[in-house]
Amino acid sequence: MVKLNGKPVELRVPSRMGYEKVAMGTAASVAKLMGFPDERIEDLKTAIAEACINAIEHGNHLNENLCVGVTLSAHDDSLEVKVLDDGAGISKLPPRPDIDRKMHGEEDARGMGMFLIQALVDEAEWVKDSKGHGSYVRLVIRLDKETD
Amino acid sequence: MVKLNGKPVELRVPSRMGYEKVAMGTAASVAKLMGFPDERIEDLKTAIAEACINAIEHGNHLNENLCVGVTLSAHDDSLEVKVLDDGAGISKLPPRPDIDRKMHGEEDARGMGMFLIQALVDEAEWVKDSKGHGSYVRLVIRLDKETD
Amino acid sequence: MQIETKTSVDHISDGNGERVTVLRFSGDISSGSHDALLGTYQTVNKSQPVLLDFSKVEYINSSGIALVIQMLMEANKNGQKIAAFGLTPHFQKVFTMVGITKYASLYADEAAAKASV
Amino acid sequence: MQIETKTSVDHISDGNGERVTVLRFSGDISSGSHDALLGTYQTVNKSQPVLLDFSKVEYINSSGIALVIQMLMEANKNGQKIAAFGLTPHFQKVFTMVGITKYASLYADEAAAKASV
Ligand SMILES: Nc1ncnc2c1ncn2[C@@H]1O[C@H](COP(=O)(O)OP(=O)(O)O)[C@@H](O)[C@H]1O
Ligand SMILES: Nc1ncnc2c1ncn2[C@@H]1O[C@H](COP(=O)(O)OP(=O)(O)O)[C@@H](O)[C@H]1O
Repeated sequence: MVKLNGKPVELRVPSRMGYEKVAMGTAASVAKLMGFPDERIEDLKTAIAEACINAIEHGNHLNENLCVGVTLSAHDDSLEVKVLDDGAGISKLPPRPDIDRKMHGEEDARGMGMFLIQALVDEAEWVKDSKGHGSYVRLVIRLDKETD
Repeated sequence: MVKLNGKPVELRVPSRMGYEKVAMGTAASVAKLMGFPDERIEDLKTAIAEACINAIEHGNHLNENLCVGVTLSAHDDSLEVKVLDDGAGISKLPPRPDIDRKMHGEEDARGMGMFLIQALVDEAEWVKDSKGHGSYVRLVIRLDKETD
Repeated sequence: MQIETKTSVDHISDGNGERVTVLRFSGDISSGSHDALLGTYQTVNKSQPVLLDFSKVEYINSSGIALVIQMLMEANKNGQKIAAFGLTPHFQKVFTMVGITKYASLYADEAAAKASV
Repeated sequence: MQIETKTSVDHISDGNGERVTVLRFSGDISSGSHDALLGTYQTVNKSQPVLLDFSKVEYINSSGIALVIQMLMEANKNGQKIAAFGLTPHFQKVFTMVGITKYASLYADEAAAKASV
């Protein structure tokens, strides 16, 4: 494994559905350089896609004049990712999705993105800008850790 | 094919060998979104890799405190890419590599990057910042055009 | 910007000569896939089992999974059996995480899925 | 930062029972591949043909191609036959663009390359 501490990789994509795939491609390339195993790269790709979709949709309200920012910082044994938008962020984590309630129409079929992010990476934290505009989700995925 | 004119995708990577692969991953994702065929995506990846390697090595002299910038602008029927560094740029294009001269030790085995870039994309242009610091190469790859 | 979902509808016979409908998806399964998933599901014969073929799907996100869940809801109401195959190991894990496997079994390939219904 | 090149050296026989050396590369072929390419080439028997196996190589850039050219220079001096196989169609095109095919033939697979030397 190659150590590559240093300046982060920075990406900015327009707030348009589909562009989350550009973030996936960038993140996958960084993780591959760091020596992450393929299955961990898949976890990272899905987590980043969901974070970007939320930033595009809920943070930036699909306003294509706003960008979603992604920073990827390689540490010795982990990759730290921030996905930034210009929205107000979230005040509390949504409840864990319940497939039985969904199947019986008691909760929206949607609402699984943040749950998947938390399930797929080692750390996930949603942070609001102290000045009230802008929010980000910070993800950490470790090199030595497998999800299951 | 999906039209996606609008804000460009912007990427910044540290000036370190290997990071050209992050630019390849980002560019490949944008080209795929735009509907480029796989072989054209391969051409684009190699051209962007060579442009980034030159920016890292010749433009930024492997100084990891400097970043290489990549912007990807999707137009109706083409993708325009700029790869930016903080160096002085080039004053004239190098001669076309000559395999016979290389094989007989009459020219350096290296010196094929700019030739490959020109051969693989539809337009390639090297531009120096008018104020003397910074240079970029601008590439255009068209959706309808195949290299051969 | 999103890549279109394509759905083709196949009719096959299972081992006992019973008719089975196969919905073969390709492209992306995302928020733009409403018609490709739910629209197509509306057209199938509700008295036959349905297999969902994901082997040509390149990308699935949580909005797409929500549409799969809505399809399972419909099938559940109709008492119709649904099984899926062709998901990558990663998306088998993701489908399991959200609990879909409680309402539809996942199989490695078409033969295994067909044998199950 | 660059991914290492690994080289393994194989000895096989061609159709006429002649010995052929195969250099099997994996990883990246880039500026960091000097030893993996030229260092390994120094150790091979110069009186036997050499096949270069690129089928496990994920990434090749122009600095890596320059090292391949240096290897062909050495082989040329030694009057040694070299052929390559396992390049993707894209890199076959790139090798052709820079003129390498004038000094080493490219084959789709090992059998075709072996038959040629
Ligand atoms: N970046 C964000 N900015 C503002 N609100 C957000 C953001 N991410 C998530 N949310 C809120 O959290 C809710 C749950 O998100 P998620 O679990 O991803 O499911 P979904 O996006 O399908 O609703 C969203 O509906 C939204 O209200
Ligand atoms: N971004 C750049 N900034 C400054 N000089 C450059 C840049 N790109 C290329 N050059 C110059 O052009 C030469 C030829 O580049 P290239 O054809 O890519 O081959 P190589 O990098 O192997 O020398 C380089 O050796 C360098 O002197």
